[in-house]
Amino acid sequence: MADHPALQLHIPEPKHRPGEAADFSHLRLPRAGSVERPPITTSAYDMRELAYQLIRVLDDDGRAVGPWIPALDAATLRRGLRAMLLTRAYDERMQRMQRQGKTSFYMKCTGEEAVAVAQAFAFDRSDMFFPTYRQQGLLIARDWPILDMMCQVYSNSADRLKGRQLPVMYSSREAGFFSISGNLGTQISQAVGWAMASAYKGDTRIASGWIGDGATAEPDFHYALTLASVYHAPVVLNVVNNQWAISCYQGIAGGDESTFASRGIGYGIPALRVDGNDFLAVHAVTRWAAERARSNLGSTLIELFTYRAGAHSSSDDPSRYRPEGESEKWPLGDPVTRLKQHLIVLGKWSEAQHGELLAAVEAEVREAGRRAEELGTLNHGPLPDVHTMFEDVLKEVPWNLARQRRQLDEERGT
Amino acid sequence: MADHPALQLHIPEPKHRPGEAADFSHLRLPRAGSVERPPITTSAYDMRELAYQLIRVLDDDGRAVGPWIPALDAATLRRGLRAMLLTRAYDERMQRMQRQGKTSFYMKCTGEEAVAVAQAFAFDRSDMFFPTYRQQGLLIARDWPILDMMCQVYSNSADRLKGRQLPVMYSSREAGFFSISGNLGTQISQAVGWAMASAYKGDTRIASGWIGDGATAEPDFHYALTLASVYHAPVVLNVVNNQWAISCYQGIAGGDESTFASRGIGYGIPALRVDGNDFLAVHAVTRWAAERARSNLGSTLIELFTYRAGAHSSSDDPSRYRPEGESEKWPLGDPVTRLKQHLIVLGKWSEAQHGELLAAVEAEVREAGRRAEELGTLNHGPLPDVHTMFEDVLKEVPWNLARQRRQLDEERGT
Amino acid sequence: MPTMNMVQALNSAMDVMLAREPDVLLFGEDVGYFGGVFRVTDGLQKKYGHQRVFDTPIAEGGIVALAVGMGAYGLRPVAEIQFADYIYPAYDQLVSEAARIRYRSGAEWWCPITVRAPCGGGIFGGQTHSQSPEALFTHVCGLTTIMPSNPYDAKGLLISAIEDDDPVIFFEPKRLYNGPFDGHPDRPATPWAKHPLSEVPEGHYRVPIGKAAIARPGNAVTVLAYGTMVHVALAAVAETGIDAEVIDLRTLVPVDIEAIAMSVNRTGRCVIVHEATRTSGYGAELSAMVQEECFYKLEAPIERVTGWDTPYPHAFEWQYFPGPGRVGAGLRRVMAE
Amino acid sequence: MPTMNMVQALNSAMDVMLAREPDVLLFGEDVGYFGGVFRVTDGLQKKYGHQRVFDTPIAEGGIVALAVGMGAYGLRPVAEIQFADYIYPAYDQLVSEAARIRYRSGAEWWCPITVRAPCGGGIFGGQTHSQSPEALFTHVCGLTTIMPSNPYDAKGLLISAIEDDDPVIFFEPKRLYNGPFDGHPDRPATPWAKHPLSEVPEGHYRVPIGKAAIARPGNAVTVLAYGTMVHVALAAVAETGIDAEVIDLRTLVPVDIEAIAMSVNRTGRCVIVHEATRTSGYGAELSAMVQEECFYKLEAPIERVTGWDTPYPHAFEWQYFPGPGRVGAGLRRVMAE
Ligand SMILES: Cc1ncc(C[n+]2csc(CCOP(=O)(O)OP(=O)(O)O)c2C)c(N)n1
Ligand SMILES: Cc1ncc(C[n+]2csc(CCOP(=O)(O)OP(=O)(O)O)c2C)c(N)n1
Ligand SMILES: [Mg+2]
Ligand SMILES: [Mg+2]
Repeated sequence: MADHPALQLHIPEPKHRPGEAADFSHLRLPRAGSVERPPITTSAYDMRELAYQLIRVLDDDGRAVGPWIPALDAATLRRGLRAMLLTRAYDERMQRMQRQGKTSFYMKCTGEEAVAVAQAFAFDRSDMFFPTYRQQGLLIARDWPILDMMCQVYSNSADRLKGRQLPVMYSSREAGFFSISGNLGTQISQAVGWAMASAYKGDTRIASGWIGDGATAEPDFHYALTLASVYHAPVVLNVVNNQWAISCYQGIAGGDESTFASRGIGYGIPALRVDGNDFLAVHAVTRWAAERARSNLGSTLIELFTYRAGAHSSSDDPSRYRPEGESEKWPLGDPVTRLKQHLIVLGKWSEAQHGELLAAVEAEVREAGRRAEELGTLNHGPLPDVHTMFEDVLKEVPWNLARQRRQLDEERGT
Repeated sequence: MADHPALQLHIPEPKHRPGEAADFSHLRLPRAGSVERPPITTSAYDMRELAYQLIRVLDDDGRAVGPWIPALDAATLRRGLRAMLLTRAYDERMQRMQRQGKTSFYMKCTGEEAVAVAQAFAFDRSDMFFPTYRQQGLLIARDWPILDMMCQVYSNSADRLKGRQLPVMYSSREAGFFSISGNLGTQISQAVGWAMASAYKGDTRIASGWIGDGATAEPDFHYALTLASVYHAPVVLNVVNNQWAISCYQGIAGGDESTFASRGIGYGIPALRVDGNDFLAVHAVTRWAAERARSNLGSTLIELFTYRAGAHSSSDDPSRYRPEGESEKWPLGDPVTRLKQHLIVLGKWSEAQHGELLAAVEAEVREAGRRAEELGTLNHGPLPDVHTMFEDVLKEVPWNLARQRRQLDEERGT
Repeated sequence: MPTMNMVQALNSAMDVMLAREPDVLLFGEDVGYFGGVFRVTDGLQKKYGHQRVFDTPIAEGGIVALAVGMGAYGLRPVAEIQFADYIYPAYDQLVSEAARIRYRSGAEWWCPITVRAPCGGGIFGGQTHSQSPEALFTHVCGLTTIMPSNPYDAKGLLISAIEDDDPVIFFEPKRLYNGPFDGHPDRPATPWAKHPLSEVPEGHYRVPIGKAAIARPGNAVTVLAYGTMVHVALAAVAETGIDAEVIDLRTLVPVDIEAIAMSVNRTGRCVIVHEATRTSGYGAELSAMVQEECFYKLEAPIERVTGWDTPYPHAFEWQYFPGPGRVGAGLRRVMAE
Repeated sequence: MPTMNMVQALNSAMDVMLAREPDVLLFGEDVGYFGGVFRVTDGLQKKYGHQRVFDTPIAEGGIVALAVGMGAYGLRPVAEIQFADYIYPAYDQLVSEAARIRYRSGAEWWCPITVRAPCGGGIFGGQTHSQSPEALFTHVCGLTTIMPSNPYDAKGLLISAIEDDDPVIFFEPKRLYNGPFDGHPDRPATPWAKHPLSEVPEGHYRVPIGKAAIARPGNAVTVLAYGTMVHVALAAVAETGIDAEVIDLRTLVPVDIEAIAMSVNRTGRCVIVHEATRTSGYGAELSAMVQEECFYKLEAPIERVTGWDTPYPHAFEWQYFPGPGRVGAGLRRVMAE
């Protein structure tokens, strides 16, 4: 129509690019303690405004304030601090080992440790997790041996996954940690299926699934919300919004248009948005959602607002796409520092204790690392027996794989 | 945990099943004229309550009331009435012909005529439609010859689609009506792509896509909302909530938990919910959304609240899954009757004129039907030349298809 | 023994498994109250309750994702995809998840799910209600792919599939639901009742996965077929009078290579028949395997008689469908060499 | 003529097409500002603006849906799927939509889109960064499937693909991006600069779709290969000293049947090589076609040397990858018959 202006294509762009100064002043960050805490029986509709808030418990001075303060004693908080520190130390070492060529690939969760650790603490030990590759903290919080995790990263002779998976794609049935998929998103809808199975069996165990901000655009996020809504599945669905998806800022996934938490509203799923670097807030919010699920009240969507402080993976170089120093400017701070500060304010912790703890976890990582390397590294072995390659495709080895296994040996003879 | 009750699996069920009396008294239906009409520049966030309302213009007496009254003159309304009547008469005949074995399959849109017809009227003739199989009214409202549509339904010698598509899977480039897919949902995300292309080219044409309540669970609905949101695509996205998806009531798609319009909220897309049997309201709401798109303000999600008065398709028997007489109890009436009534109230129409119009459209359908049958029916032909079967897989016929075409002839010789 | 058509036999398989095994659930689009658009789950919700047999949103990917999650919990879900043509949205969950979970988790988890899908043409369903996408699954290691051709096998194989601890794609040739279609649409339909394999035990039994059946013994040429094409091949054999051995593969992967090789090594000739498009269809794999296994015994080129490399065109159902005429022509060509 | 590696050649193809044709757009995950995780679109957003080269949400199905819609409008979009392993969420839009639109609309609409995806192993990517899913596309009529093996072809074929009026699936063997990998991971990598086919014109040229190339003429046996395996086959030929003719298929569908048949009819022997899993891989179709076309000239069974029927196991990259040792063994077996 002649009387209308030409249409224009809008392509979202992050506020700042390399060469520019990082700046987060556009973020709307409610004061700690300012967001209400509705009863878990509240309907999604009635609590829909919470999807636009940001639940925070720790204030700038490290004090816990407001209605979301979780009932966590100092010992538990110290366990949380330890798990976060261990996660970080583990990440540091494995990243270094990857650089040294001992394995092919690594992914850290630096800056996001509170997400996995505080959430793990909010569930029962028998609840089931469907994580992404950036929730190694779930395993560590459940005291899963980092030695076992290292063996997976090295694809070595003690790798329970028999060298089949890319590093960090852990699996632990014992720890209630589902086999991580390299295909983004697929776990979040599976979590709903697991939760429905639990409900069908009259079990009391609930499930939880994680997905990144970027991956919310995948179908499985939509499936998870739809199915969890329709069947009132006892599942906690988590979007870890760490601002980046490899090189794409969260606006490319729609984050400039509305919060990821608000996605839940239209499916009739209660949604909470939480400061992901606030251990107490993350715990409280997750606990709220877990209680809701366990009380047959259905699913909750949680957006964990955090920041990917490191590179996407060992193959990535964020200086190519985000301003230098963006990480330091993240206004919600570092989850470890903030919990440490809180414990100190509580009078339950000191710099000296912290130094000791740090030394202890580093020693633990070093020691586990030494033992893991004895069990093998990708570059120098020993690896699992190569014949295991033909196993577990199906429960029984079918004729074609039996033949191929023989052929491998024959041809290696040539 | 021992102190928690056993979980229970919730399976949604419709309020009433065959053998029970139909009853819609649970529906919350705002009075006609009671819902505000925000300016098209309103943000999705600010107008989010509209996703839970129901925009209605025609009151029970057939009067147009409230802020959503569209600027339509009586002549246009009469054209709308005619298109709806023609759609209905066309449906009746083709369904009958299907029963007589002249084709394999048919799908009516009875009760939903206002959706397609009033919406078509709200767009420019050059705007592009990505419909489902239940928007034949779009073609009819654009004065596309029903003879051509019949030839498609008969897969006959004059079928421009060369007998390749299931009946009702129309396509008309000239009418701006995209080739209908048998795979649910796929068109709605394509509509966003088309709209982005138009924006990229600085065109003024916008796109619109349709999807059923049931099909909103498919990934393409999520893609459409995500992509339309991210790129501010000039597209109007329509969910036709006709309460049923074959045998599944809308609760199976999540409709018991929140409105389909409200799905837009979390993507930052303005959402409107409209009485789909109210020609004026449908037109007004669609026009609002079209204006928004055309003014570079991005996408709108519209839920058209209506009722599938007939069977899902000629293969379906709704008496197996929904109460008898449910259709008559639909509280929002019949779109044809309501528009007719409105025109009469306006003094621009009479029962006598209506009778004449009905007779005229029926004659038109009869005459087109006669001519279409001369051009062929599926059971008796003539059909298109069988060799066309090997064309249009690719632009040029590749060697394998050239061979197969030859083989067909050779083997028909045997 | 009762006589069942294919719909009844499949229904009976699920009935038996629902009764025996509390961890079996059925779900899919319209499978609950309505009993499925082909009535295959008819009556089962009423009998077992809507927690065990229920409707799902229209989201094939979500349906399979649910099944995968339930399988991880320990259930044995049976999911229906309303038409095989609509399985593509579930492709990622099937290929990247169901098929891989045992392997990638070092057998810590597995995926004991069955995905049923009506396939094939013959009912004027046009290009989106007629497809035979089996080759898209036979290429995916970790998936077992089955297509029965008669009520007895359908029930026994479906029970085996449900009891299997790995994911099974179970294709049901919809044209066979109500009768053993021989590819002559112009002739009166025969009901299953007249076919010996419509005698189906009421209770539990298995037909083993991975074992073919000799549908007709013969010496002149081996015909490899599955699903509807078994009946078409038998008709073509009868009409040409060629003494063909017709093998009903039943399971496509893992295929019964021994049965195939034994037969072709004996007959020296092979015709492969399927309804799916030719290029990269499962017939290609069969042809490759046969020539690998039987090269020195082959007296004529292996023939493939398949659907054309086009979508299934609505109006030309019977020109597209590889009927007895085309199979017969293939047989004659192979015998003429 | 400048020397380009595969990344540069592909980049140049898009650069040329963006410059010539305002209706060409590029998009995909990380392709915009960042220039792609393999740097294939590096610099193009800067040069052509972010309306023409942009990032998308992580939704492969949505990416292809956008392309289909844009194609219907009249643009020529080029979409990147970050890894071929992640193409499955887009499978429905590719199979049910892109591949069908011309046919089902009676050629009223068509789908001039190109979908690029890095494929194959050799970079320790594990099972979700190493797949070769080409056979899942070669079975789908309406799709053209391409896999180049060198910079010259990569550029010329990508230009042909973008200019083609039908949907093209364009697989880029990622192991070849930076050098012509011969399958010996232990030897020092050679850069493309030393390879004659790294001489790539800067401007516009086409390599025709549907035409194979003779990578090495020979008389004893025909090797059919594509992508990385062309180089591996050449290495195996050199190492075994067998006078093989190595055909680089370049286009898988529509395949250059004449070139294949002519060669095999002359050599009487055929080895087919691909990295994808064996069962129902594209090698099956090649094998079936070869025996159909060349039956009476075949002196030995056609051999397939392929990836095993397992996911690509991270630790056993080189035991999985069909390297020169395995190809050589295949060649020797075929020559021994
Ligand atoms: C289906 C699929 N598409 C693409 C990829 C490649 N990929 C791996 S991680 C990633 C970014 C994910 O971002 P986000 O979801 O925000 O998670 P984060 O890495 O920030 O934790 C992409 C695109 C993939 N693994 N799977
Ligand atoms: C991908 C896909 N899945 C399933 C079907 C089968 N099917 C056809 S129509 C239909 C119901 C659709 O309901 P809805 O979206 O509400 O549209 P309506 O028929 O009510 O207009 C189903 C399940 C299909 N065509 N495509
Ligand atoms: Mg992220
Ligand atoms: Mg509906």
